[in-house]
Amino acid sequence: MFGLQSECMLHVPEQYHTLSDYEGAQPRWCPSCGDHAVLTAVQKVCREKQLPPEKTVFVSGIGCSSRFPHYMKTYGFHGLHGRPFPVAEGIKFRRPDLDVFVATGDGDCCSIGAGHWIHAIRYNMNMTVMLLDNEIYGLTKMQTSPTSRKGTISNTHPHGSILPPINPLITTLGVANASFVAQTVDWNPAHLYSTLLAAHSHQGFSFVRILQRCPHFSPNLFAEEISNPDLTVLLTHENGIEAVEEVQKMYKNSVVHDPADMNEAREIAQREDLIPIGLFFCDPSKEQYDKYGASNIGFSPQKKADALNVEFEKYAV
Amino acid sequence: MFGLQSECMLHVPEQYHTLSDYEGAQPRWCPSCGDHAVLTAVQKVCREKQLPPEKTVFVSGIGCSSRFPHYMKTYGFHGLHGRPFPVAEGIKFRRPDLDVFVATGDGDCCSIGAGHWIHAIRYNMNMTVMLLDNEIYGLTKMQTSPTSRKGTISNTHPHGSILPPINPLITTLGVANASFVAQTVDWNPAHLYSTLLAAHSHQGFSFVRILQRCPHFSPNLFAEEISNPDLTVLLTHENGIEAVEEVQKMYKNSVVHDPADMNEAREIAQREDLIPIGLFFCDPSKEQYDKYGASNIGFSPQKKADALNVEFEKYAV
Amino acid sequence: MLNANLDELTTTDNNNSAAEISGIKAKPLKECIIEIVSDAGEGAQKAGQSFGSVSAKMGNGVWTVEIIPAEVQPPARSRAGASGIRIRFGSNKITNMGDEADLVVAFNEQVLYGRIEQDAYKAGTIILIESKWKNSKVPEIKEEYAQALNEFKERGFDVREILMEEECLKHVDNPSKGKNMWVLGMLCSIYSRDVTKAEAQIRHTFRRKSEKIIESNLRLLNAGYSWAAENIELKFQIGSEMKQVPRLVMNGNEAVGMGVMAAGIEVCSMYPITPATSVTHYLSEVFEKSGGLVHQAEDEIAAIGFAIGASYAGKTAVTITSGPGMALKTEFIGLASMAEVPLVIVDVQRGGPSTGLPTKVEQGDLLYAIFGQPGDTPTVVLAASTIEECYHFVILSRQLAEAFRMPVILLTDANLATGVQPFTRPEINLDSFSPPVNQSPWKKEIRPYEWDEKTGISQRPIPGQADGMYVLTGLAHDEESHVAYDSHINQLGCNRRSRKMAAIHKTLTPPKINGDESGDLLVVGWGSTLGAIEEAVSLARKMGGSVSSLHLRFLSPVEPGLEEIFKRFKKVMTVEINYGDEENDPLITQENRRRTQLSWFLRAHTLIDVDFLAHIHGQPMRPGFILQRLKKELGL
Amino acid sequence: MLNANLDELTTTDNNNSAAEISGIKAKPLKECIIEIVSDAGEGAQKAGQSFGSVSAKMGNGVWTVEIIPAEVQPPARSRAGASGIRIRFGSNKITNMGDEADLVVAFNEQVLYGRIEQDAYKAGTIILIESKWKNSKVPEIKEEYAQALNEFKERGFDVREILMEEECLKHVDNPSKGKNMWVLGMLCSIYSRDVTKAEAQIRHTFRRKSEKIIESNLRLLNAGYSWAAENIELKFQIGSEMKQVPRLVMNGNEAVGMGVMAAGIEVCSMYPITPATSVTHYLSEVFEKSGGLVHQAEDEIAAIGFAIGASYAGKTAVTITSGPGMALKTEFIGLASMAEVPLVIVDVQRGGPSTGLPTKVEQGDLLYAIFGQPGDTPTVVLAASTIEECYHFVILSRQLAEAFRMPVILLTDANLATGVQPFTRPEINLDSFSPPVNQSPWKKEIRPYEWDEKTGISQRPIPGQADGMYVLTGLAHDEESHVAYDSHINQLGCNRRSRKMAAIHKTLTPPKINGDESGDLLVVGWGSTLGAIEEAVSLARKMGGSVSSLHLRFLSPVEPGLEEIFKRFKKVMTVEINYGDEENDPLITQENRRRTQLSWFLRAHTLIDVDFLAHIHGQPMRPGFILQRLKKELGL
Ligand SMILES: Cc1ncc(C[n+]2csc(CCOP(=O)(O)OP(=O)(O)O)c2C)c(N)n1
Ligand SMILES: Cc1ncc(C[n+]2csc(CCOP(=O)(O)OP(=O)(O)O)c2C)c(N)n1
Ligand code: SF4
Ligand code: SF4
Ligand SMILES: [Mg+2]
Ligand SMILES: [Mg+2]
Repeated sequence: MFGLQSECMLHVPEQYHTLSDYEGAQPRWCPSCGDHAVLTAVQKVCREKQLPPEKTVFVSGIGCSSRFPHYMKTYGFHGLHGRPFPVAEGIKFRRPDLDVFVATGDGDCCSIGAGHWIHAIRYNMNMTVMLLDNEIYGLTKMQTSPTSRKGTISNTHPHGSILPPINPLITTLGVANASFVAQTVDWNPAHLYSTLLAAHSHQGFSFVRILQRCPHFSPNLFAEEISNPDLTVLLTHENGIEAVEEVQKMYKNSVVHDPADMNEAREIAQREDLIPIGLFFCDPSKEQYDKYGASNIGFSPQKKADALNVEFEKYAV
Repeated sequence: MFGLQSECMLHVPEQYHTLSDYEGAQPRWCPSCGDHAVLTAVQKVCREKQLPPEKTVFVSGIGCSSRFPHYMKTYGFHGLHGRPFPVAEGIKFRRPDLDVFVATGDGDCCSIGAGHWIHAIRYNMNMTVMLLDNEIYGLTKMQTSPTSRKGTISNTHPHGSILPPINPLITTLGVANASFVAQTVDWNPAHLYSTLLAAHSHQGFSFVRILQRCPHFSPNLFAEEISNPDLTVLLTHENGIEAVEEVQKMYKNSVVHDPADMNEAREIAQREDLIPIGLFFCDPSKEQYDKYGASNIGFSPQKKADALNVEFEKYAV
Repeated sequence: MLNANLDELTTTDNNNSAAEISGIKAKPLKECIIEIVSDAGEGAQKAGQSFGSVSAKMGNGVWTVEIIPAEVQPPARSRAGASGIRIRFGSNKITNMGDEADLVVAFNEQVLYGRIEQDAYKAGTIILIESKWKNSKVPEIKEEYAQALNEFKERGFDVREILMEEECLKHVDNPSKGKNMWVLGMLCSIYSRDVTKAEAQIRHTFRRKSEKIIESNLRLLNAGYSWAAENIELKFQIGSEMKQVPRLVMNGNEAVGMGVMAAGIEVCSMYPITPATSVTHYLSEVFEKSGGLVHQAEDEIAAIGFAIGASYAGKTAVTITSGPGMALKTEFIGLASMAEVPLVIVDVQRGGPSTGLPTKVEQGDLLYAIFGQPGDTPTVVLAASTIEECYHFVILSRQLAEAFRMPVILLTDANLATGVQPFTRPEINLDSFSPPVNQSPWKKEIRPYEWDEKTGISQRPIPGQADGMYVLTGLAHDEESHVAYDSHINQLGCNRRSRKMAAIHKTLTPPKINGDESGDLLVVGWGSTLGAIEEAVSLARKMGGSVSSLHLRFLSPVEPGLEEIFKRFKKVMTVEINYGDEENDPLITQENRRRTQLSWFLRAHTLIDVDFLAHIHGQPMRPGFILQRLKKELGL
Repeated sequence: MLNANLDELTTTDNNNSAAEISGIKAKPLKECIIEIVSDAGEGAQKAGQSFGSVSAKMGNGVWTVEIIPAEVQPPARSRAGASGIRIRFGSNKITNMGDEADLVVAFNEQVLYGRIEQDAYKAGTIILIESKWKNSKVPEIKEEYAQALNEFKERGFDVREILMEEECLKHVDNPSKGKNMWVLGMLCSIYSRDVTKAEAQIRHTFRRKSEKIIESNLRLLNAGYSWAAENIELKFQIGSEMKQVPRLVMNGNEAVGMGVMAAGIEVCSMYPITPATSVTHYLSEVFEKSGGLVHQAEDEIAAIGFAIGASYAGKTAVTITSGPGMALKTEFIGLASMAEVPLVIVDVQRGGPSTGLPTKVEQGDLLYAIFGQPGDTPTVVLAASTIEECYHFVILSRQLAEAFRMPVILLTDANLATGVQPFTRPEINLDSFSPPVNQSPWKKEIRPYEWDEKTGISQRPIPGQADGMYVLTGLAHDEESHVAYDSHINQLGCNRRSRKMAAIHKTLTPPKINGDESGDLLVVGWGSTLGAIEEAVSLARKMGGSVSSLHLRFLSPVEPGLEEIFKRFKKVMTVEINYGDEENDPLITQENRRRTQLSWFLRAHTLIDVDFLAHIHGQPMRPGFILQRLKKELGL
């Protein structure tokens, strides 16, 4: 144990960070994998916000998408399959000074990680969560995921999957204390960027489901939606995702949705005819568990010793 | 391995079952625990439906509420904390002839079991699920549960709990393929009974949240609601829980709610002013995973051998 | 740092001679075991704890242990419902709950049966029993009571009937609420306790209650005291022969909780599970004040993941659980070992396997702690043998976890968890409260796993340190923490992580031997059986037996010198609360005999034929049980 | 039961003499190791598998093993991207992948480097390399290629440049799609393979593709064949000396999958994890037809819980996983043992600890399987050593699980999972398909755990059986399955569950010794190292070494007679793909040396000083690696 400097009040040199300051190892995703676009957007958000790389932590589970931290030049935690949330919570709990991002996959988050996901929503700690939803298990080579559409042909369901998919948006909206729920797509860099920027700016658990292409295992999954922007509906509102002109031009279907309206958010999320993108719900007033975590940090050794002494007194004979 | 009789097509003697045919060990819950009322109601449902005790299985996790199977005279599986659902699913998967009930607690289901809960809803297997929600950990002596109201004083939060509670109804309603969601209370035996009867009659995953008193650890929890029936709102509908006169007389507040209306169901479930009881949502047309499980049972040994031989051929050199 | 109470303590009447109370000469005793048993909720434990504290304050050695009913919600007046407390106290240090009790106060006859089934009493044990039952209006009860009393007498117990409730009614309206304090008063009289200390204790216990309640309890205390002085001819005196130093008295779980604070830990992440939870109940009350917080996670997996996250981020963390909770932590313990995240894991062992015996003691997690991982996962495992060690070993665990950058599993058990014992008030070391890593700027050229070739030790950067950035991973990785599947890198990483164990081993010294350095029999133990083993060994030695014992605190790496020590004894035998096949069980041979965990471990370690004495009764080891076997082994 | 293919097999030209093809005399070989290496996705594995099948059909012994790139999505032309296949084949049975290859076909020079780093080749190894790179328009590539070729020659490889793609272009438009088949043709020529068998194999492999694709592949096959016949002076002939019996050829995971069907199992519950998942890919295709279903659960905990539920309900069940998945199953395995639910658990071991080396081989789950549980949890652990055993041991596991009403862990590993080997076509036994319990009426007086005093065995009722009703629990329980915390009941239950292990032990026979019954050195192995160990031992014996080996299939309970056998040898040593400290590592002493899992286990079991030879290279054990150590030990 050391005693030189403490309580994580570290000196951060002031300097302007360029994109390359956030670029870690060479990504090893398949060439046209949707994850690349997300990585680029995130790096831009970091630059835009000028996040100090050493104060930024990317946490993930296991999966193609969970390789994310390796490709950032920040701190990273590439942990266990399904468990990014508890780790991210522990990191954030007593370190209000850190910017925490979570990169997770549909298997990682919605299957093995489902319990932690539900509870992470409820804890509502300040972190930016990207669900890279390719509706398949990528890393383990094409098994059905909870978000795979019914009838999906996969290695575990060669005759077609049995059940309708979980809708991660509605599930998230169904958990008490949800505070930020958005959806975007990997193939629209502008919307992707604005959404992640908004998510990062939100104080609380910002959950962004990103529809992500896995050309390797489901080459045609979003082909129709990509070729026909009319299959997408853009949610707009003054409190929503910032309206970029090019995005608005692209998507002719749009609805004005107030992200304060939970009931409408759920109704829109339920739609199966079109892909809704934008901000579904946002309430910055929700209880934040990380505020509790930060409530008593930085006690001096003497203060701790005094508290212990008070306890000794109670048990002294 | 034996070969006498097989495929679980067992001879069930025809006889009329009385209540005592369903009564197992002497319950060891605290004298005025709400679990007693649930047990009684369930035993009545069994009698009403004349369930063959040997074809009925009660599955639970760990907790006061999970002691349930011991007090039934049927088959029972008192398993691991948080894991009643996977076990119940495994039991039901290839045994369409069995009637499966799950008794679980708010910790068992909504905390450690949350991931399985979400997926059990989605599997939508035909079983009757009773969430005995006392908003506290009973067996381990009064710790905060995910359904404990914010500010609850417990042994793990002696200064009051931090977060708003999970609402198990909304969470369940948020999971794709949910097919039956109801709420009732332990202190109204008539409504409790009708609700469980309806749940049991539904084909699919019938989820019933039962507000359950734990006088031992939270004596005043529902005191107000019990003394003042106006704090309860009764959901009525021709497709809802059967309207018993005494129940209708008791609860002056009632709303007609069509259990086919998911959006309204969520809105009602969200209410915090009153306790809504009745059927929130019901859709018997949802995909049932147990039907898949039962799709190829009962093959003769010869048929199995033939299939294996076909495989051998493919790999023969 | 000392307080008023301690001044009181140091002026304690240290005299050992028989005192004279109410005219009867008190018989001096070296030590004594008493019990109070009742239905759950009748306050027996509160009375016993107060009695223990008073005795501790009078300079006695004390060990109290709760009697927990087998059933969660047992019916009244049932054998399975026996609830209460045992207090063993004496003029010297007391290290275990002992064998049969000398005296028991029973609130009904059925709970006594429950304790008789546990062999809690012997012929001659004095039974002070509430006799209101003989006047019961329920004929069955009357009958049961009468029958039981006959049986007790036949068993040779010294039965004395007392109308306790009737006595209480003379002083309060509702005797069911305060009978326990009346009993406390009675016991104070019988054992010549300082009644002003008992009064102070009551004031302390009920400090959050109204003055009215305190008054009523004090009234009953004094009533019980006077009644006994006048109506019971039993009078004993237990003096103190111990050096009077400032002491604390608490149970093992409180000691762990205090250890967590003393270790400078900031995050305690848990999910409730018996018998570990009370550590966190305690911490939930007071941790905030020393700059820490308890996190109740959604399950045990999340609890350890959270702690690992906190530790990765430079915050000291502990996770606390018991058997089934340990099972769930398996995967994350592997990650902590692989990615070298310092972490303290406290396992308050209970009876297994599976959900098993949630409230009862066992030592069944030893091999799980050492080997319970897919792949090679170096992990430090230590075990506390006393309540005092519960405190100190948490501090040690943190130090090891950080110095060697790895998970440390600290094993305690249900016996330590609920046992209460005074121990020397520890010094507080301000150094313990330092943050885990030097947070001055990280040198760019140092890699995140810059393994020292000899010791495997490396320094770790934490988020916030510029130039220290790395991506932690549970995949095979090189010194840069880059994922690497090359043969030699995997070999290197495993090797470096393993070397840390050798480095720790080098810092350890051989265990001290209790008794002669060589002889006929060596008894080896670990954990909460220490007191019982040493007591049995010293009794056997007094009987002329050539027997010694040693007790292990470090199980992984195990303390050095064992083979050499074992060779000096004709036979080596462990004593464990664990399962092992008996030699003469049907079908059992030397070859297929499934051995207890420690004996099995020591066989591999020393290649010496280590035998064992074991049970899994869910009960602490008793000195008498051990002595019986020692006598057999030694031909005494 | 025999089919056309088999008739073909039995009429195979069994002659061993050198054949004459295209004028060059084919050199007869006893056996041979070849590799095809390429970037991922270039079809090397398909070509190699076809080559292996053709060789098996020609009556050869064959072992093929996939070369899996270290990276998931490696860039093209990179060392880490080496992907492909090794085929070892010979006139006798082949049991492992061998040492250095004799010949390799490489699609670029960088992947060859990747293999060189793995010591895949020796001086003299023939390298047939695609030489289009020397004409590359990218100067770096040209340069890299030239430089590599020089280096290869310096290393003594026999390098031959071939413009493979150019040759293919003569027959198809897009050579990148069919080059692998051209290579297959070339190899068929070099090794005198029956080209009509190769054609049949191509038709089979592409049976779901269009006739056009099949035609194009056949064209390339024949083109490669003719080209080689005319342009390469290498010609070898490998005859068959094996008894021609009907055989199946598959990898270990397919064998497990078929074993599941052959065992009459009805439910396979899983969560995807490498390298176990492909078992369930296979089953997902075909299980339905034999009356079973695969359930993909939400996680590994649910997967085992589901299987336990199914088994409780009288349906035979298996759950299949690998390291991290095993970690998650810990708690439920404890329940299955405690509540005596028959269950087969297949663990396809991969490199650990933690997420470790997901695609690579290790034997690191041994002690976890035996001891990885809080509390005493008797569990049967067996290990398959060959692909054939992967099949048969699933059946055996089911039988044991049911006869003894307990969980059985079957260990295989990544080497068996992806290795391909022909084995005797098994007999199908209709009895295997019986339901697990006699479902005639249950006798009321029989309790749900009516433990046989001697063997611990009891019969179990299943839901549906009137009068058999009971409530299963993981809490301590008596024979009625009633929760009971009494000391003697807990002792009794643990004892009865333990006795089943002694009962199983009694049914086992001592392992067969490969070599003399006594001597200087005994090598002990388990699992997939069998072939390599026996090959090395027989080589050492031919060199005059006094060495034998034995291989364990049952690890818990372990096979009888070991101590007695070990004593007949001067030294005993395990061979394992596991971590162990080297004797001469810094700080390491005999005392603190962390030993490999099997050697450690055997020390405790026999009290004999068992040494080890081990690595954790993520690679199968090679006979040459073992031989080297044997020579040292035996002074050869
Ligand atoms: C405990 C455990 N179980 C299973 C696995 C195997 N595994 C790795 S990634 C993965 C799923 C990946 O799917 P997803 O989360 O959707 O990520 P993607 O690869 O599609 O980005 C699985 C099952 C594991 N590593 N650990
Ligand atoms: C793996 C594991 N973790 C923790 C426990 C301890 N435990 C038993 S019951 C329980 C919670 C009980 O609360 P709830 O589910 O609400 O049931 P209740 O007792 O209130 O009916 C806990 C934490 C356990 N048995 N196993
Ligand atoms: S497999 Fe799919 S998800 Fe994974 S890297 Fe390739 S394209 Fe992306
Ligand atoms: S503690 Fe609460 S939930 Fe448990 S039995 Fe008693 S009243 Fe019921
Ligand atoms: Mg995915
Ligand atoms: Mg509860």
